[in-house]
Amino acid sequence: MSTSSPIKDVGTLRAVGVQKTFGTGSAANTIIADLDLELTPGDVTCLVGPSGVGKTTLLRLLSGLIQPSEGKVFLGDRSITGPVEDIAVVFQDYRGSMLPWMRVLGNVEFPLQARGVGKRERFERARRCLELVGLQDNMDKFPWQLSGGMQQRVAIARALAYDASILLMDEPFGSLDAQTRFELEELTLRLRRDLGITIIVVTHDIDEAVFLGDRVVVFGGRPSRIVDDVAVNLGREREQLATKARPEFIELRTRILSEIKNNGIPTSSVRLP
Amino acid sequence: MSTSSPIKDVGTLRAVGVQKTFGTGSAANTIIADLDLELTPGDVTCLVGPSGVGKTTLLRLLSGLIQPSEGKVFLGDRSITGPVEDIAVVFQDYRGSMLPWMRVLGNVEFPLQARGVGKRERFERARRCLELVGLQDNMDKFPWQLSGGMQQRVAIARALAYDASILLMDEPFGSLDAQTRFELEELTLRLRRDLGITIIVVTHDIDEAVFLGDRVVVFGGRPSRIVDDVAVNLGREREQLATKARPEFIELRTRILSEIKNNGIPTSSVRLP
Amino acid sequence: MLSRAVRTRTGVVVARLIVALLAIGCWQLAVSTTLLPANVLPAPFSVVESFATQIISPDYWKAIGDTFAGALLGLAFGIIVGVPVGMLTGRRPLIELSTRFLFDFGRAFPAIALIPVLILLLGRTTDMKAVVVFTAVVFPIIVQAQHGVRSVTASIEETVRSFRIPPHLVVLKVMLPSAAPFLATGFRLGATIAVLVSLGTEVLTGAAGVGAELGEAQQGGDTPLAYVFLLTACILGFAVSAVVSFAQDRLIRWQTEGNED
Amino acid sequence: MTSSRSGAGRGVMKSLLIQAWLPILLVLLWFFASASSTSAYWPPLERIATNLVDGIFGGRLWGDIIYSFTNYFIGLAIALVIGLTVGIAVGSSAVLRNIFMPFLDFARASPPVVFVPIIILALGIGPEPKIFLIAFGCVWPILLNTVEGVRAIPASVIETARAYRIPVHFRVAKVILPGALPQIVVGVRIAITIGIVMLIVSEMYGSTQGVGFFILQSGMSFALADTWAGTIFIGIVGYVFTALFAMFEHRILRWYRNEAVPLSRRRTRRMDGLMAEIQGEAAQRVRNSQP
Amino acid sequence: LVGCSPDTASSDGGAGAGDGGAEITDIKVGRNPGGFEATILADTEGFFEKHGLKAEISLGGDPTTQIASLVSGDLDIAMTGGPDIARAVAQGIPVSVISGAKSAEPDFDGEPTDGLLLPPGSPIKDWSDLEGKTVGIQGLGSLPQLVNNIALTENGVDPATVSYVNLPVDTLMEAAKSGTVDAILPFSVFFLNAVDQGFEKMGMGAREFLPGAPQIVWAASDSYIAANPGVIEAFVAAMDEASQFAGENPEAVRDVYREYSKFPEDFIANRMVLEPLTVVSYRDAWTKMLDAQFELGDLDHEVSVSDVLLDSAP
Ligand SMILES: Nc1ncnc2c1ncn2[C@@H]1O[C@H](COP(=O)(O)OP(=O)(O)OP(=O)(O)O)[C@@H](O)[C@H]1O
Ligand SMILES: Nc1ncnc2c1ncn2[C@@H]1O[C@H](COP(=O)(O)OP(=O)(O)OP(=O)(O)O)[C@@H](O)[C@H]1O
Ligand SMILES: [Mg+2]
Ligand SMILES: [Mg+2]
Repeated sequence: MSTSSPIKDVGTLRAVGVQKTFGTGSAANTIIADLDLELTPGDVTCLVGPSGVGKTTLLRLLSGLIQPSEGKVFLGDRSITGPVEDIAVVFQDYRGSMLPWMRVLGNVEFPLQARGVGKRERFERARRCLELVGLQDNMDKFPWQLSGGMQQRVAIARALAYDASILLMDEPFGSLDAQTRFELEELTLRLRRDLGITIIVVTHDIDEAVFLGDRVVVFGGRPSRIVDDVAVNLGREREQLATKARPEFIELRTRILSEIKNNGIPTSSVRLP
Repeated sequence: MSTSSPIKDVGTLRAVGVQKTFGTGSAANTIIADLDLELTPGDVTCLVGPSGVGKTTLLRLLSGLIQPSEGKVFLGDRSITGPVEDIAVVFQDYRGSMLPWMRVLGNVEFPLQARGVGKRERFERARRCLELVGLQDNMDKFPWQLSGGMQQRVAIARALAYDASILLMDEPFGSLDAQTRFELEELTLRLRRDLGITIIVVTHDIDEAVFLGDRVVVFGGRPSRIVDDVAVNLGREREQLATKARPEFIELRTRILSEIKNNGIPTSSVRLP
Repeated sequence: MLSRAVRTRTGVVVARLIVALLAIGCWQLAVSTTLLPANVLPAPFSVVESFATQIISPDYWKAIGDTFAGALLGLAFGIIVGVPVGMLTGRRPLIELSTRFLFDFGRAFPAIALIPVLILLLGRTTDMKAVVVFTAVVFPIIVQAQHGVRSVTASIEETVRSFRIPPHLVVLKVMLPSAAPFLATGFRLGATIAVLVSLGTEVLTGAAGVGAELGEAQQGGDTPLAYVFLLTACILGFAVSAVVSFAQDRLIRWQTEGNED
Repeated sequence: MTSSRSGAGRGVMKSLLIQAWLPILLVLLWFFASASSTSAYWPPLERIATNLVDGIFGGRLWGDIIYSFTNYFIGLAIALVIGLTVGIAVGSSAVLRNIFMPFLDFARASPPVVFVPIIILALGIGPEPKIFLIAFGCVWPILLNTVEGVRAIPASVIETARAYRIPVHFRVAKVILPGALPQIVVGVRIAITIGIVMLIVSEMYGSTQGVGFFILQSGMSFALADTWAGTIFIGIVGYVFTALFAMFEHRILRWYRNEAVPLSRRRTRRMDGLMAEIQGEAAQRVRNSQP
Repeated sequence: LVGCSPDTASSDGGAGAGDGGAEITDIKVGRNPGGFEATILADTEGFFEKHGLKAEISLGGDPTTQIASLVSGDLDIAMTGGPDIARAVAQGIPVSVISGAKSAEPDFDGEPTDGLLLPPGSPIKDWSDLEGKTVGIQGLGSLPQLVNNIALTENGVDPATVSYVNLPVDTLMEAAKSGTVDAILPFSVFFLNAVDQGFEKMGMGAREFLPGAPQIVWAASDSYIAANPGVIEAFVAAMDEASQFAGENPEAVRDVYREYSKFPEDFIANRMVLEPLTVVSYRDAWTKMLDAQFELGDLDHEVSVSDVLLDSAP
């Protein structure tokens, strides 16, 4: 990709020969088999694939939250055996990942506090990140007082505040309306451009994947593997309307859409109850 | 709308002069003010609006889960003061609404069991509904063993199995990939067409709203009110590609999109942390 | 809105009064019908009378002070020791397994049966009471703390790990709040157990305090006075437990998310 | 988790060793420290052990044990029923909680020893007053934990049950009870041992038999080796009961630990027996607590 | 392991006793809830002071805790019961009786205040009717129980056929009335109350079956006795004088009870039986008691009077 901007390079995040199996014995269920993936620093990589294919599992593997059954995950030449400081995660289960006993501000500040950032600075940073997601007026509410989309944005703000070099986001905009979503997509692109952060976004929205990604990785199969790995040559500067109207965009979109074959819900053939 | 198909008519669901305020005294926060809404039986009504505007709150009011601070909700001429049998709900917080101590099958069967449906029949019905959402192979897993999208589909299956005349769905397809989403959109249309169920869908996807809805209600403002109420004249029979290509579709889509103005996240003006 | 809140609050007070009056009514009824003889259950009024004479006596307050001293000292140590030990053993399976026998054994070990031995060790002092109280309250608190720290949900656990929150903050900001409902229950149980055990020890050993007074009143056949001390004990236990409840409601405000009926 | 048989066997051994080293060490320390003791209050451990073994295997104590523990289990069962019923009612209704919680706290604070006269007059000197006292002692931890457990059920779960109009008995059985179970078991765990202590207290008056009576009687006779033997026996029983309950708890709270056993394997699993449970739990905890 | 005597301020002052000694020795004395009038009077009337003692008198617990307090050094001298201390000595607890405090005086002709009572209308007419019956008592293994067993034996009833249940004092009477127990063995205020309520006496209690029985005794730990022979001597002398003073001044005794007990005023003024107190021990009664204890299995080996009672005790 173009590299005119700064890149926060902490090494390349790589999965090498990774396999993940849940359960043992007869209950064993291999979700991911023999996966190799290398994430170019400074790029936005989008991960798409049918529901239940193992995207979240892959993200948890990459972040060191779970260990592969076989193979290894590397960051640079360190083998990752647990969460590392350079990676921030936005969880798909954003609700569950809120600490219900802390207010919004507390939730965003918490990882900073853990890192020893001073009181003033962490407040400043948390406030700025909440502003970025449009929640500056809700800092002293409790999570359960927020709507779903607001909670999701708190989770994004928390990850932003953590100031990591690599950002793993699991369906981060799923509960947001079109407008807010656009804003946050722009924000994502700004993060890459201005801060040189390496970003991975799991998304179901193919438009979003192509719009955001420097590269779109299509996941599929059972156990899952990389079905396609599409480079998105739309340049670094993108714009909601113009970019999405470009023929390359439409072409990529169609290509990826045709590749996401889930296990086929034979909905139309099942009698309604 | 066209009325060639059967309609399960249990009366019209109406909100009359509804206002909802959370908190008291200085912490009072009026979310919805002076709302009147009447849902045509047998129609699919889509509810769109920016994040945090009060869509979920409205759904909870309509289902009788919470009571309006002022005004009333009626089903036919009954005033609703608590959940009624004719309404099934798919919650936005689908994860939290799973009973973690029950397997998938148990979760779907549970409302039926509570209703006194016999063992065989409720198993049959639950199985069929799980099949409709493509989860027939995951019936004896626990909720936490499922991916986000799978859990969301369990929540849909549970609502379907409940066999209600009115279905309230809060962002029901938010965590699903495009393909699965299409299938379930089709399913929704089938439910309306074949069973005559009245359906309300909260969604952030304007395409989806226009594609599914006989009518799209646009929510906005603070406290929120109905900004627009759009009749969708695309007929009852719709098709993913053909319908979405029709000029009326594009027109409606653009109109609604321009109406959803959230409170404006000034993302681009905020300095990155 | 406001008026409704007031109405419900006064409603609650009225309902409580009614329940209290009903209870006292049943008591009076049991006495009037001589269902229970007066030297076993005195009339409420005679107890109140006796209460009035006691409440102005400094000895009464000293007895309360003595009982409290033993109870609170034991409870304080029980909390100081029980919470960290419970949290540690709740999270560290090796330590938990190693100490399991000791704790389960200790919990069932009836210290009260070995009071002579304890007297031998510590004399009939406040310390002895505190030790007996400690052995009675520390294990429930440990068990509550153990289960409390295990109540952190998987999602939060994962969040905390991914943000590499250091242990001291995890303990303070995650485990303690998450365990709070469990801990608060432990403290409330502990608070009343503490007063009961302190009192029971006094009854059994004659160590100064409400229990000794109560034993003496019973020996002397002054049943109303015995009931005064009995009620005093109830009030003491209730007071300690109410303080804990109050603190619980104050500190665990987020719990108001709770299921409003 | 280990998959092979021998692996599991090794795990069990390891778990037992971990559980045993500290008690063994303490027993040895006690044994040697007390070996030459001449104090009647601190009899040598050897003598205590002899008395204990004689009492149990000599059959001397069997009648007492059966009497006491019959009372104990009946009392515990009553406490369970009352604690759960009242706890669920009070826990799920803010109104009931507001009105009755102070009274429950007050009743909880009343010293049962002082009520003994009334209890004896009302219930006589048979097993009934003992059962009453045991139930009275056990009910509070169960009740309080049930109340708090019910209150801690996520609002989203309760809302779901309401939306689907789950009738009350179903809601209690399938939503509230399982939801509050993680905290209820804590209450039961505490009640199990409080009950044992109450068993002793209950036999202070109006008794002619029972383990508690034996312990008190021996204390009064200054036969402190017997007193020690009795209390140690009680302690061991407390451990055994708690361990048995832990197995049960482990089973019913599987969902809570996010640990699933496939339906088909449930039955065979039962036959792996006690050791496997202990080992499984240990392994699970190790796994859960990975830093 | 034994003999740990924390803060025994007096352990060094043993020699300083005796009449009018310049040195005052502090002693910690544990009393019972009843029968303590001489102890208080010894303090208030200056008998302790006269013998060089300064007593800190506190109310103790049951005999078992009293004895433990002696061993621990928590108390220097304490009241306890005859049978209790005999059991303690038999089990090797290093305590001894230094003096009597109250015995079942054979010559006293006032109303007895202990013994077996039958509820009004009881079908029990004779000792032999007691076979298989349940008797409510106040403290297992206490003197009344022993006396009653002696009575049963003397009347040809096997004591093993009678079961004794420990009951809280204030329920004894009601328990008998309601039939929960068939007879009761109260003493002091509860005995007299029951008599006033129409309960029937059977026998005359200790006075009849174990005349001179040591109802309350003074005990101390062997180590204290060995270290403070003078204190013991002074204490016994002071108590002797105080007991005589009590016998001669019934109003002073009543005042003591008014101040130091929780007995109702009416009882103290009109009903209380002022039994004579004496430091003298009846050694033949002791012998009979110890023999009976051994025969009834209360002691697991034979104990002689000199094992329990100091030879120097009056
Ligand atoms: N802890 C677990 N135990 C057993 N199976 C699991 C566990 N976690 C996930 N799975 C299984 O792994 C598969 C992949 O799950 P994952 O959450 O990675 O899917 P996903 O691609 O993120 O799907 P979605 O888009 O729906 O979120 C699913 O079939 C799920 O059932
Ligand atoms: N229990 C509550 N207490 C206080 N405020 C609440 C509560 N529930 C919701 N709110 C507030 O009400 C507003 C609307 O919330 P609601 O969940 O209805 O939004 P929504 O339209 O569903 O948004 P989203 O699309 O993000 O889910 C929010 O601003 C939220 O902060
Ligand atoms: Mg996922
Ligand atoms: Mg919502």
